[in-house]
Amino acid sequence: MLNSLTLLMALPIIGSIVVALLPKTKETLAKQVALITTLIVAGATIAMAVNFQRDNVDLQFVEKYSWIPTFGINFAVGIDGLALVLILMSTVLAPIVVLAGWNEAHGGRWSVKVFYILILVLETMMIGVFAATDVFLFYVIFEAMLIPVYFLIGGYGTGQRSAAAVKFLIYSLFGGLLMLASIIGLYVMSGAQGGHTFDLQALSQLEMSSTTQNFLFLGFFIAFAIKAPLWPLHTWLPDAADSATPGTSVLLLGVLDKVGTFGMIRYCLTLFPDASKTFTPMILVLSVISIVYGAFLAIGQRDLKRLIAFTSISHFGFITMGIFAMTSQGQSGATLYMFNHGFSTAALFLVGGWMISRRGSSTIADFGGLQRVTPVMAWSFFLAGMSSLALPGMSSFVSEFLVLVGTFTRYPVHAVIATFGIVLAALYILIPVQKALHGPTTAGNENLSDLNLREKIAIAPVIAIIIALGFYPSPLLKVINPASAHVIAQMGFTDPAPTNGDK
Amino acid sequence: MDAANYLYLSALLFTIGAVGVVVRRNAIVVFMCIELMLNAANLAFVTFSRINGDLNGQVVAFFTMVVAACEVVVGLAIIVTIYRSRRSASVDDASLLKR
Amino acid sequence: MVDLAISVGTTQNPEAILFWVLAPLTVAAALGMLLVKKAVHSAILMASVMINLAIFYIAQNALFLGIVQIVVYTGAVMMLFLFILMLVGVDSSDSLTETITGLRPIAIVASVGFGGLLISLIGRATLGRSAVGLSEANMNGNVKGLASLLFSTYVWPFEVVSALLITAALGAMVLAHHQRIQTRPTQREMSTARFRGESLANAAGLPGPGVYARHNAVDVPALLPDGTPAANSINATLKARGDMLTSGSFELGKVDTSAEEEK
Amino acid sequence: MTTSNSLVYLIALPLLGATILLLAGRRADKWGHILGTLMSASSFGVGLYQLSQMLGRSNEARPVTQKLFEWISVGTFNVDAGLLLDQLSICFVLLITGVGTLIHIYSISYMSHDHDRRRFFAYLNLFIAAMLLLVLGNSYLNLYVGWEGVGLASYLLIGFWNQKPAYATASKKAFVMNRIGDMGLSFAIMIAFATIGTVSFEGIKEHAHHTSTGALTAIGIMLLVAATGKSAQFPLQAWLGDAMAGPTPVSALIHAATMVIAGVYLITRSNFIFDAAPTAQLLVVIVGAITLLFGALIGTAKDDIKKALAASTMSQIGYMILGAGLGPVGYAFAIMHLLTHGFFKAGMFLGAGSVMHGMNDEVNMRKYGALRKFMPITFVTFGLGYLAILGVPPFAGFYSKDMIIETAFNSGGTKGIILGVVTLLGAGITAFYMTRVMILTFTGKSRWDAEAHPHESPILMWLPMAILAVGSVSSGFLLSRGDALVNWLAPLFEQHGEHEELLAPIVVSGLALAMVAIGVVVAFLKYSRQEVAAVAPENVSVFTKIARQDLMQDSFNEAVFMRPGQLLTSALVKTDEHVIDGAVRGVAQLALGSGSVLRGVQSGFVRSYAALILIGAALLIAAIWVVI
Repeated sequence: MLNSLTLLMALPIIGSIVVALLPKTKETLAKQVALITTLIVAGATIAMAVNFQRDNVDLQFVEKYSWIPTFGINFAVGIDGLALVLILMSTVLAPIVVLAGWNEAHGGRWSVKVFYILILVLETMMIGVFAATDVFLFYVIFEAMLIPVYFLIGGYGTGQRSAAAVKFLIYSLFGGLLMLASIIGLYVMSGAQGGHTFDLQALSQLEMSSTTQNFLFLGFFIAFAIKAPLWPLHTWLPDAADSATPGTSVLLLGVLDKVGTFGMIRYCLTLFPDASKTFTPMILVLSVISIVYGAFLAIGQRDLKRLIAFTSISHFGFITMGIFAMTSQGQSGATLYMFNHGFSTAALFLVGGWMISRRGSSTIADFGGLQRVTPVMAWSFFLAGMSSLALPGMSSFVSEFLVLVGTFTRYPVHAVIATFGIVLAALYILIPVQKALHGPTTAGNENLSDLNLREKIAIAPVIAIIIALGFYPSPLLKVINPASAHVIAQMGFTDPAPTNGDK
Repeated sequence: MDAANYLYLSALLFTIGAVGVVVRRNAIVVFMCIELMLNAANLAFVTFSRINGDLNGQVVAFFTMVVAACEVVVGLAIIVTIYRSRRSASVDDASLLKR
Repeated sequence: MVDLAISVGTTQNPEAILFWVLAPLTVAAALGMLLVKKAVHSAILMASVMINLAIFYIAQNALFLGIVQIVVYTGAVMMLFLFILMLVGVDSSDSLTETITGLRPIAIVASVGFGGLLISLIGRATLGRSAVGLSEANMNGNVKGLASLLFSTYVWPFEVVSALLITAALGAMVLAHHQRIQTRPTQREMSTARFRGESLANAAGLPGPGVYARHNAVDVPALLPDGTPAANSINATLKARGDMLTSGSFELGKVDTSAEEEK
Repeated sequence: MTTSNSLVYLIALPLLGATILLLAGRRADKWGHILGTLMSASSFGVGLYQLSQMLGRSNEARPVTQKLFEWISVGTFNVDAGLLLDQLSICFVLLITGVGTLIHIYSISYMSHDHDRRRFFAYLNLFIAAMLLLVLGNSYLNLYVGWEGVGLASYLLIGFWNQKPAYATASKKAFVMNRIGDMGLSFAIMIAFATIGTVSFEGIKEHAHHTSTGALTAIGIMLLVAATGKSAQFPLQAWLGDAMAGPTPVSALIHAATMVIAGVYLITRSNFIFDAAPTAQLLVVIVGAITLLFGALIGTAKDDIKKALAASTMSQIGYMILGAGLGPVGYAFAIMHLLTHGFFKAGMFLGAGSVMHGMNDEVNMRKYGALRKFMPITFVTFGLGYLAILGVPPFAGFYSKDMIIETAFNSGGTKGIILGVVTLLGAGITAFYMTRVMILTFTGKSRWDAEAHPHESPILMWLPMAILAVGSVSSGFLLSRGDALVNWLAPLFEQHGEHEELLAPIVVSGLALAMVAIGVVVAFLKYSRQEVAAVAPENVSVFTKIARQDLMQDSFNEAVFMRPGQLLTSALVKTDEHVIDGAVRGVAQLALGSGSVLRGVQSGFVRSYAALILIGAALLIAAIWVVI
């Protein structure tokens, strides 16, 4: 779409306006408009990705419009490999979510079209949050994203949806508040050093005392750690995922939470290299705890949605560990992990959601023997699970292994403990697989219907991407590598050389 | 003698007025205490004006007096109105702020 | 023109004497205002504080303000206070017992802290330069000096304040204006109401004050046939003000006969 | 080093078969098994072609490589999707595709009554592809893909009849225990990258000389952990017995002939690491020695024919691992035993399958007996395998196992004597339990259930058995003739000086045969001269009971790992709910609570507000007082 990020962001908004203008009764039309819009956006993003110069570490497709001149705030966007990959993931996931959750909006608090308006508005923000190069713009979108998600959970979810939505909102707002304080701090600092600005590039040149840096860093980091979510700031996630519709969960865990890890690279590392180094030991420990803890908690869950949510906490532990390992393998692995996690969690949540809506229960023990009744659905779930446990040949293996190898070269102990997570991963995936898919077909499951054509079309690309990238991740890695190498270089790190066992 | 003595006096009067506002229940007395506080402030203004050799302080004191007069007029009118409906001028009876 | 202010910075003896005489009086009057029971007394003490302040103003080369203080404050504002007191002043005796638990100790601690800190703050403050005095600013006379400021630099606030004053006056009138929502009951209606009432006890009218009592002052309740005081014989305003005498000495049967025996 | 473009077909053909069969679904039910078999057979064909090509080249030019594409490349971490076919892997390729194809053929008939036969063939093809990737990968990471791929295929095949909860559990157990081993492989790769900077076989081999022994030992130990998982070696052996839940062809192919020997492949492939890390090598030997006795002991007590064979597999792999741990002299013998074992054990498993086929899927040997007359072909093929595993000359096992025993004796010092004794003892126990299997199954009186109608299996089943039996008879002789295999593999391994011989080969053979004879005689006395109870007697010695319990391996795992793990999990779930989320909710409660406390301040009385203002002013002044 003419390679303009602004236009890309505008497309879903236009779609949402069209949906808003439709009469309330034309529900199917609203869904179709949403689907077509998201497909166009996905196509436009892919076109942009093709035009992206992958060896260029500078921001590309840069656009800058003055927004609030008094405070030096610009509407400034631009992407590097990291942002491109995440935008690509978001916009490809969006049509899949719309298609997969075709009937999700029924039974919500508001009409069907409101659901799709919220989804489309959210898509705009998903693009914007990754593309923003103005810290203030980023903050605004970062916080504004909460609003559609709040309504999506609170309005269309199940169970204790209001409570979960409020918990999610307040938790996130708390983090956002800390970040706002840091942003204002940065703004004030920039004023003292040659002109007030919110420009990311300019802010990264600021000179700060280590104390200042540490405090400002923490403001950003805590916000991102809540978003990511990192132990022990994770407890909003299971509740939110439990209450949200599967599609919302995909966007929540697949995309929104990535803002946290994305922010750690883009803001924490870039703006506060020294503070990042100071806090690295602590963050790595938290990451390792997240990995092991999330896995144990997943094993202990009886509810399918909560289980998936906890697996994500474990996976986010890997991502954070990769980011702060400060090696190119860790960094690239973490970025690739973000992309892969989006798809593997999407597959888990979507198939899990279909299972739950068919069975009318999300308790794992209520299922049984689905492999004989609904083979396609069972296989989809199984493959999604294999991707989640990072089976080689699945895309998540490449990223997980890169993270582990990258971490090992600098922090062997952390990597070793994290590797135990792969055994736990086998358990947390195979236990629900055994209970739900294997064994005799239990009462209540005999007449479940297998996936229909729409659902097959929705899940097929996800699984295809997972497997294809497992064997051939190079296209993505080639985009990611220059960006992560740039970050590592900016931080002043070089990959540890082989030691020949001298240590 | 130091001009600062006036400031001490002003502080003392201001404090006494503040205590009166809190402690007394009769709305009219409370008002008088507020007036006392304003007057204490005025004394400080006048003293500063003298210390600085600048009449601006006196101008402010003058405006304070005007505003205080306005305040007294409106305040007393309110007291009369309240009294008329509640037959009482005790500030404690007017705890409607709570409900 | 009375030239009480003598010099700059350190006031010389006459002003010191003035200060040390009047300042304790001022503080005493302020404290008295705080402590006395009757609102009227408070008002009188307040007026004396204000007059003292006026003298201080004048002593500090603020002649105009001193005069205005006397005219506007002591004259107008305090008269207004007294007027309202007379108008409303039924409740003017303010019992000094505290009704809100714990408020008084809190107020005292807070005010002692506030005052102490404020005074010590003033004590610690330094100007960084010596005091100037107003002799130069008052060269053309205090009133002229003030006027030139008021009508040049402060002309806009001055106008705004005047608008405020008018608004306040109008507001006071609006607030104090009592709009009758029923027609005033006629004597006939009142009489009918008295006889149609639930009880005929007061059909013949309320007893007047002092009837059968030992004293016929307006604040002495009438005595009922059994010798108990009739509270409803006293004007409601006096009653509300607490000016009703309840002393048993006026009751029947408890007459102090010592005087008669002397006769 | 030669490059080739055709290596990929080895893997691609079966992978294509698996993909087609899985995606086509029920539409492929009619022809799925044929396609699967064809794909496996054509892969075997490609393997033979590669062998013929290889034979035509000189030693140095024999290894063939093919770079498919750049797989992962980040910084200095560069891994290509590359294949390597050398003298070692060709052995495995031919074993996998050859035995694999035979088992495909066998399965056509064996699984003909299962209406999921197509899916079974899809899994088999998937396994063949993954196993070939395992042996063809040119780096540890490529190997890792195949390594976990065969784990997945094994999981799917063990749980093929997963409607039975026990089978589903068995498959999960196998996968999880394998993952523990896989973790070892991950560690090995990580250490290799951190210390040597590459993960390809070639690269590590090149740099192994100037890498510290400590690092190499660490890598070696981690590789050993991986091998113990995949090859069911002590202490990760517990899954193999349960894995017999899978259909018998699976047990023959995956859990006897191919997948479980991946550990031996890994250690042999990593010879350059183990040669430089004596400690790791010693551990390999110890693991092998423990397992060979462990498996043999379990084998003596099992009444389930498949579990008895599984225990035997465990024990035989113990021999191979031990052989591989003995260094350059042992590698070739380990591989030789691996190949011969592939023939005779697969043949015996297929024989067991044939027996089960004829006996209504009965697996309890106490309910067999006298089947010799009813299943002559099965009896003969099984019997040939039996003679091979016993090491009776000139059957295959004689050449391979005796070599390992001999090498063990000659490995020097006390170690040599201990190992030699252990291997000899193992040979004796093997003879005992295998004789027991033979006697219980084929001789004596019939102890069948009423509805059993034993009959010989159809040709599609006995033909593969017959071919494998030929292999059991001849493979040892062929491979050791003129040290054919040793010389074939020699270019891959660094040769060291000859050890002095402790015992002459003839002595070793004599001792081994003596042990075997003792074992056979004991078994004969115990089971042939006495009546065998159709129900396993309960009044047996403690040792038998423990052996029946797989030497308490499951109880141990349960007590040491599973229970504490479950306790930890439930404790963490509670912690999360009450402590961490409790803290979050506590903050919320605190906000609410402090709100309701502070609401009391809003009394509505003007004077209390005034008092608050006064307090505030006092605090403000105090603040100024402090600051100035």
